[in-house]
Amino acid sequence: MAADLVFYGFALLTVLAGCFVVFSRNVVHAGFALMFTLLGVAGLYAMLGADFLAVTQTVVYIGGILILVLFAVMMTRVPSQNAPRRGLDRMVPAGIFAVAIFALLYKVATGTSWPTATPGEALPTAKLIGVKLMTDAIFPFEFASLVLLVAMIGAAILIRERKVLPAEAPAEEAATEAPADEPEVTA
Amino acid sequence: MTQYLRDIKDAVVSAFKGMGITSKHLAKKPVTLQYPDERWVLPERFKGFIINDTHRCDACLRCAKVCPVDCIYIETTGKAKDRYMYRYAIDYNKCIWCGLCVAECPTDACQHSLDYDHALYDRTRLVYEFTSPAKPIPCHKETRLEQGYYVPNADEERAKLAAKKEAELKKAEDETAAPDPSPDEGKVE
Amino acid sequence: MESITGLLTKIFGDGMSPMALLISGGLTMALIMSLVMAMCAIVFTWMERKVAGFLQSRYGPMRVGGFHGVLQPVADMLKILGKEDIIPDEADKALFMLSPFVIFIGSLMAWAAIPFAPGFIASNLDLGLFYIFAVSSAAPAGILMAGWASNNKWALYGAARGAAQMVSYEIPLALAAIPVVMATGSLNMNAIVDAQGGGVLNWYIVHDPFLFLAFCLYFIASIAEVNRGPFDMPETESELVAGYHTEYTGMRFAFFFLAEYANLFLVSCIATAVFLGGWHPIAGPVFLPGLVFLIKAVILVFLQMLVRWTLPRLRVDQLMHTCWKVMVPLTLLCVLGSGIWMMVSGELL
Amino acid sequence: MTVGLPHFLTIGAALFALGIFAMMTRRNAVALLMGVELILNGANVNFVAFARYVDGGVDGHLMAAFVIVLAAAEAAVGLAIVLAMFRNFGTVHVDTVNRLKR
Amino acid sequence: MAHLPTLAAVTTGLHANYVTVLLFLLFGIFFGNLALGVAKLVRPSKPGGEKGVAYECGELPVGSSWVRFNIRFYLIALFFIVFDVEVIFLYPWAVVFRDLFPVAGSLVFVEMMIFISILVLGLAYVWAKGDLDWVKGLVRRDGTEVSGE
Amino acid sequence: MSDTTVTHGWEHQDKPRVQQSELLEINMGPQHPATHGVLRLLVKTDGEIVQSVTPYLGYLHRCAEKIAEGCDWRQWMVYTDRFDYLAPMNMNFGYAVAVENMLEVEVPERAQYIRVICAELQRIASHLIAIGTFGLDMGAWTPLLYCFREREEILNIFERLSGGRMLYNYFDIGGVRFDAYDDFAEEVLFMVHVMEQKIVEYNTLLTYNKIFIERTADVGVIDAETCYAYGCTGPVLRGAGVPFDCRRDDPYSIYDRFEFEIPYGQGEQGTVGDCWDRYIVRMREMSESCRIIRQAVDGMPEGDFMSPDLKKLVKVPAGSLYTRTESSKGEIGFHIIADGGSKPFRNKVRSPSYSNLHVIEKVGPGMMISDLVATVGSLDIVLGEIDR
Amino acid sequence: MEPNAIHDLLCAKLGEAALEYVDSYEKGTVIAAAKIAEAATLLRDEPELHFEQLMCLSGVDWDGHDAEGKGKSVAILGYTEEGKPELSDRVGDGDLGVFYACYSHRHGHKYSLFVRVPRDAAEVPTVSHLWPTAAWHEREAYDLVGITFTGHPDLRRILLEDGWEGHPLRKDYQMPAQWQGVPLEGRSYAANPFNEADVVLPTKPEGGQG
Amino acid sequence: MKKDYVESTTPPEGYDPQREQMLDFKVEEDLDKLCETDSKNFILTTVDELFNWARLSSVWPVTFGLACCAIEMMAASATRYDIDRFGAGAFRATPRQADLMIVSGTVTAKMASRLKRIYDQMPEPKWVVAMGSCAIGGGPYFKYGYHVVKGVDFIVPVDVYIPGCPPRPEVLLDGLMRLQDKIRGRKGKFVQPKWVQDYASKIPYVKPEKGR
Ligand code: SF4
Ligand code: SF4
Ligand code: SF4
Repeated sequence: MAADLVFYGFALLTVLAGCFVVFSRNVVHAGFALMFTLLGVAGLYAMLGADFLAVTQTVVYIGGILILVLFAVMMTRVPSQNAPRRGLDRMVPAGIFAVAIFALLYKVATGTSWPTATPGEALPTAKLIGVKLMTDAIFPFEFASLVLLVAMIGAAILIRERKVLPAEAPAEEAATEAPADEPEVTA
Repeated sequence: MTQYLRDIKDAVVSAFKGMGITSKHLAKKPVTLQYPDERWVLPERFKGFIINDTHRCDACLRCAKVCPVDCIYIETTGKAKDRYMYRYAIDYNKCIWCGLCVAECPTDACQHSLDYDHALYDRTRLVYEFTSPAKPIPCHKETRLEQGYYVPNADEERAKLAAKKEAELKKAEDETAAPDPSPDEGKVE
Repeated sequence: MESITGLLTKIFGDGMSPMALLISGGLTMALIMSLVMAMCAIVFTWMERKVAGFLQSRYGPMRVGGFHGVLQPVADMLKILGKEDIIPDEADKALFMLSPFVIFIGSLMAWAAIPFAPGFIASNLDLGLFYIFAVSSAAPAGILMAGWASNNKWALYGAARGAAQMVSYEIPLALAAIPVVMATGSLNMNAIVDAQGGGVLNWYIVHDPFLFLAFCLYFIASIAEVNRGPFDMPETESELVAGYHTEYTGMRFAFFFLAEYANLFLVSCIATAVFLGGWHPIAGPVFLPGLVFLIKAVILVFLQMLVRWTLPRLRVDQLMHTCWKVMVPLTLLCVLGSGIWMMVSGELL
Repeated sequence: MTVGLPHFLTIGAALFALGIFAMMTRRNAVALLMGVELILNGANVNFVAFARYVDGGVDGHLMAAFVIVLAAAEAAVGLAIVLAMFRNFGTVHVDTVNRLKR
Repeated sequence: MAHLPTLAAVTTGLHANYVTVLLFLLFGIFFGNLALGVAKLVRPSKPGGEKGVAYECGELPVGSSWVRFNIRFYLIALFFIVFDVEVIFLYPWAVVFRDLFPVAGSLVFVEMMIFISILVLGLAYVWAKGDLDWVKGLVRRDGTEVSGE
Repeated sequence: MSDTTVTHGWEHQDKPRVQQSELLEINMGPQHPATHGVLRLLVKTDGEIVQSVTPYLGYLHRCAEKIAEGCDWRQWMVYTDRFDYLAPMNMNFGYAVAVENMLEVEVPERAQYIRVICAELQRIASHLIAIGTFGLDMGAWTPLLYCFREREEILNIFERLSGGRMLYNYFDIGGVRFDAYDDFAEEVLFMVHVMEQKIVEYNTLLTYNKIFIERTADVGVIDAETCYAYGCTGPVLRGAGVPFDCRRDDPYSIYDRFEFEIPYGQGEQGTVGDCWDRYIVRMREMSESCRIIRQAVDGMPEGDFMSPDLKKLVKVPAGSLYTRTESSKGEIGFHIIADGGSKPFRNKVRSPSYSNLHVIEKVGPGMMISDLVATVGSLDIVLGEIDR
Repeated sequence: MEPNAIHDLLCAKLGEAALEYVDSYEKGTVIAAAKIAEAATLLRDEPELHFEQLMCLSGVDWDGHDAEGKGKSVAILGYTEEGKPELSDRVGDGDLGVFYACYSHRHGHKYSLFVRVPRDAAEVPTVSHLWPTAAWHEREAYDLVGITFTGHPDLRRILLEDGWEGHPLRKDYQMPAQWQGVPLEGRSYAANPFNEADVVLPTKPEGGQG
Repeated sequence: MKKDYVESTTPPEGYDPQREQMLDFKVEEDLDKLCETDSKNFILTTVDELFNWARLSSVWPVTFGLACCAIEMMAASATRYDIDRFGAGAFRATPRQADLMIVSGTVTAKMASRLKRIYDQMPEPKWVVAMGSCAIGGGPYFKYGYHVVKGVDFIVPVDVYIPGCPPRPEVLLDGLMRLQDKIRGRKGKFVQPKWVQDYASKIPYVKPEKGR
């Protein structure tokens, strides 16, 4: 059925781009791959009838977080061209662990007989969410704003440029010696 | 705070004033000259391509000497009365249309034309030959008079020449004309 | 979309399955919208050059295609089609090729929710307005991609500036539309336009003073959002050569070009639909709705051009200053003010 | 088999596993944060899928929305930390930073 | 204005609209490739010389342009994302404002105002701290700092 | 990471703080819209902030000083045209005055008046371009085109006068090449009248536009001390609040007969010596030029336009003299060494833009890129006279 | 202050180094090359002189002139009409010179300094620390005339590219044929397409108005 | 004093149109030589014609000003002459999007390599116009110009030469039309020009009151 095809399309986009995020050695490429993953996820949301979430996903992730990540990548780039391959010593256990988790979750997902109700007509969710937000979820809602406030202030404090004179900057020495073995950078 | 508000006000007001001025121009007729369809009537002194009216030129070489970029090529052959200019070329590759040659030319042979719009495909064409060896230009005043070329104050000169000839004829029958003072041959840069 | 599906049904009879109808209708609509985008680029480049010309007391294109150079943009497009395609040696090739697509598709998708006339909307999304903002927020990513991939310093600067500018101005842009949503109670574009029917006094721009302010702010923010006028930071000719598309040639450049003019029209269309009553004429019954809509939008485009060719450009920090210290507080004020207005005026009851 | 809940859950699981893998192998702090984003998205997919197939309401959506908020906050702060780290240590390589701290 | 029966009724509800969106996406990809394909047919290609060199006003570029960029841009993106999320919550609220007002009175407005004001507090904070000023430390001749206005 | 190749200037400024971001070396130029010609600025930036600027000149070095040694005194006049091709009359004027000073010839009255009118019209034309391109640097296209429109009118007058549209070769040693044409005075007065109208228009359109003020006020502040040290002259010096003008303070030709103000920067919108001040100085100078032109047209006598007691081939007595005049860009000095021959021995041109540009090395660091563009624009450089 | 007074002051302060007073068009003092920086400092810092602006600094090649400045200029080399560089094996002689023109905004007076240095040891102390503007003028003099300014912070060529051969404003400079592959030779289109032999002289008077 | 300007299709009285066209540079011959058309099949020719039309109608120059001539180039793009009428007004700051390089001014040894690089960076098809004596052949700097390249055609292939120092903006427009001819492969149609007299008063300024 056409809907299945669409699902598989999105699923493929999501997972493939996700793999790219994980395996690409170029952080910038990984960042842009993330964009496609998130786009795929947004598509899945839309398929699941969560239109508001799908659009939100696009706005926040593609419009926001992705830009943030890309800027961060651009700001932390260290000019070293020969990024060494990630060692197998780390890849293997991580791979095993990840596969195990996936297997477990897969088992649970397919094995359990969920009390599924046949999904009915997908309805526009904006109003429902709005009502929920203003009534039941009012505290998480206000709390979210607090979280955002704290995050903003915290982040602003964290990255505010401090006036450090070059002579007394301990960071300088570190900065000069560290970049030598930076593994994952844009090539 | 007042400063903040005033800034906003200023920005808006000045933007509107500016837009007022620009939008006024929408209604006006543009000043553009639509060149190939319209062209100026050029002023008297306009410095266009230098042209040489070879009929008037007597190869005195003054223009070539005064030209700051040495772009006038004059070549002559022969001496004295037999001095003929067989080449007068201007290299528009180099000419800067300064008008010094025009100012210098005693016979007004060298002039600014009103011609200015020539774009070319081939730069060699820009060395413009005004003469052809088939029709060399006499340089000596007498020859010019004889052959009917332009000489300043032609009538006077002709009279003078006639008088001189007569005198010569009268004075002596044995020897012929004295050496001519006109410059020697060859191209001058 | 309904008009299209209606047409399709008329042509193919009722025998079409709903799915086939949907897909064919959607594709037709997509085609139409792509053509609209192309037309935007064509019409508005011409218009821009003519407007700029007359503003500067000259003519602008005159000779191509007879009357006042009407075929000028066509020639431009054809020529661009035939230009060599250069990918710089040092560029990040994949991203370099991808980025025009991201920008173009982001722009195209936004057109899906623009109501040109009753029933003439590709996708009557319940979240229409929000959706438009969402898909157009892909543009900064595309710009960043272009700038980064070019491996050109000017492009990088342009991209960084552009991305920062566009994300910043998304906030006032989105906030300025909120009073309208409050007044309508829906994000659906059709519903928003419908709510403004019945004469100029029902348009949201004159709904209350705060909405008028919101419209002005929206207009300014939209200029910034499409990187034009006094806010053309990412492409500042006199500073950054050509900004993020410095290295782009031929067709790839054309996509940026296309998207720029399409976005120009897009924001005007949104403003028309949201503030200026969409297809509703100033007074009287709905008459040639599409035309009314277009006229309004084109007037807005014209205004944007007037602004662009009059004002000097802001500096990047002033741009941010304007956004965060002027636009954002004012738009929040609009939300607040028009909320209170609605409550006090009693129209909510 | 028509697409149903398990399919979505599988995608969620895959995203989650990929995220875990990224977090375990990536040493670049920014990439690490990308891994976190993947994990959060995996969880979100599950939320929404359950909301659709099991609950039928929008609670799951709301939950996912809050997760998105948290993700935004997390990205903001996390990346700020990364930048601060970079300023202090000149690298975003977490192992190097670890070594330098000592 | 009466509408024709919407497509949503014809097909599967909400999804129909998103199918159109998806079609737009696919068509966009198709259209883009088509244009590039056509261009490929007609355009010349003559690589060589210094054609591939990055354009830097005629000079050869010095070093890569992939450098670490100034932190300012990050700050902007940071504020953006926070406010973006705020806007996202404002939208559902704005949608239901009209419906909820008769029920809940101005409470619904007040709730939202609390939400906004908390964030405005954040804005005020960063404003006061000067984080919104693009350039800090532009030193004027007389030694006073100029905030980037 | 900070830079060490800066020769002068900012050693005493605050050293940049710890750089989180890398310095990006950008070549602004030789082909860049902001450099007004083929100037190359090697800019090192940290994000948007400029850390150092190094100008590289010579992309338009046309060997004019060498050529001087190969051609005679009069012929070199055509090369002076090509120094500041936006103000050739002023260049001509400077050279003519310099040679005449050494020849000690009397220039006829009428020629003096024509010269002053031309020089002042040319100053207006040059300032028009200066403010127009400055506006363009700020992103305002339209004023530039208006400026060009008015400039065309001035060029028309020049064309009728000298036959040349842009490079005139009109001044000659000992006078001018042609007499003023019949309705010269009328046309000039009309032009002045138009200009006065237009200045008001430009003020509304550009000068007092808020964005423009924001972009230029407090930007690129060059104070008087720096100006002296770096030899800045002209509107740059006057913009720094020093009312110095060769026309009044070191008068040549007949400038001492005219009444005119010398506008100088007063920091109306910001600090004294910022870009806006330099800009407004030019704007006001145009009005002052209009004033001078009116007086000159009124006082223009009949008579010769060329000194009669000058031979065709000029020979300048041996000696050396530095003569300066006020061009639109500042003090154009001709240092002439003659050895009694018909050719100059050494003509050194001290061009105003050369010194004015130098100051960018000092004021550039610490600016934003846009400000750098604004500052370079406000210096109003012409590469023809920098590189000669 | 009057020029003579300035000269006297310079003599008093510098002693031997102030060589002679120049009183032609330009009033000034010839200074011994080694002492020029001192003289400049004096001009700038002495309160009653206060020459805060250096108007001009030019390098001169006195080729063909003797130490007193007597002599005739020599013809310089250029490109021929065909665009080929003219060649000559003449080597220049005569000194190199530097000229400084100063102006005081405070007092409104001008003064000049002259320096002559031998051609083979053309070294002059820099004054760029006194007047920063001198930095570029000195670079130009170095570039075009080939005078080395000792103590200059950044003595590179300014107008020509690094590595250019020779100093163009020297009288014996030979024009280059190319520079790093860029041809600087001309191409002559001026060659006569006609042959003198082709000239057909008129045999009889031709028509035409007088 | 200020008459309204006069337009007529014939030059005004007392004005010698012969003086306007005195030199014959044989441009047409050169064009014929350049454009020896080979016979193609009809469709290809039509497509070619179409693309050639597009190319000649939209020649975007790169903003490449070198010296004095650049000012005339600007003047040509400014109000009075408005090169945009030909569709060539879209000056691109980057060579990547340009079709035409107007070498307007003196090419020096230092600039030559940069010029070449910028030319290289332009995408095909591309054209070069040499504007002014300097760009054509060294111009006034031929004899002693140790730093001046005597003709830009040493560096890049030139399509059209525009003599003058500086050429009037009209000549640049003429050069552009010659270039269009070259792209088109034949001469464009010629329209008898109008002659515009009293060109100082085309602008509708407010006229000064009597006496002033
Ligand atoms: S100066 Fe006049 S007459 Fe003499 S050669 Fe030249 S054109 Fe002929
Ligand atoms: S106009 Fe000037 S450059 Fe041209 S030929 Fe005459 S003197 Fe020589
Ligand atoms: S041809 Fe003349 S106007 Fe053009 S650049 Fe050369 S000298 Fe200047």
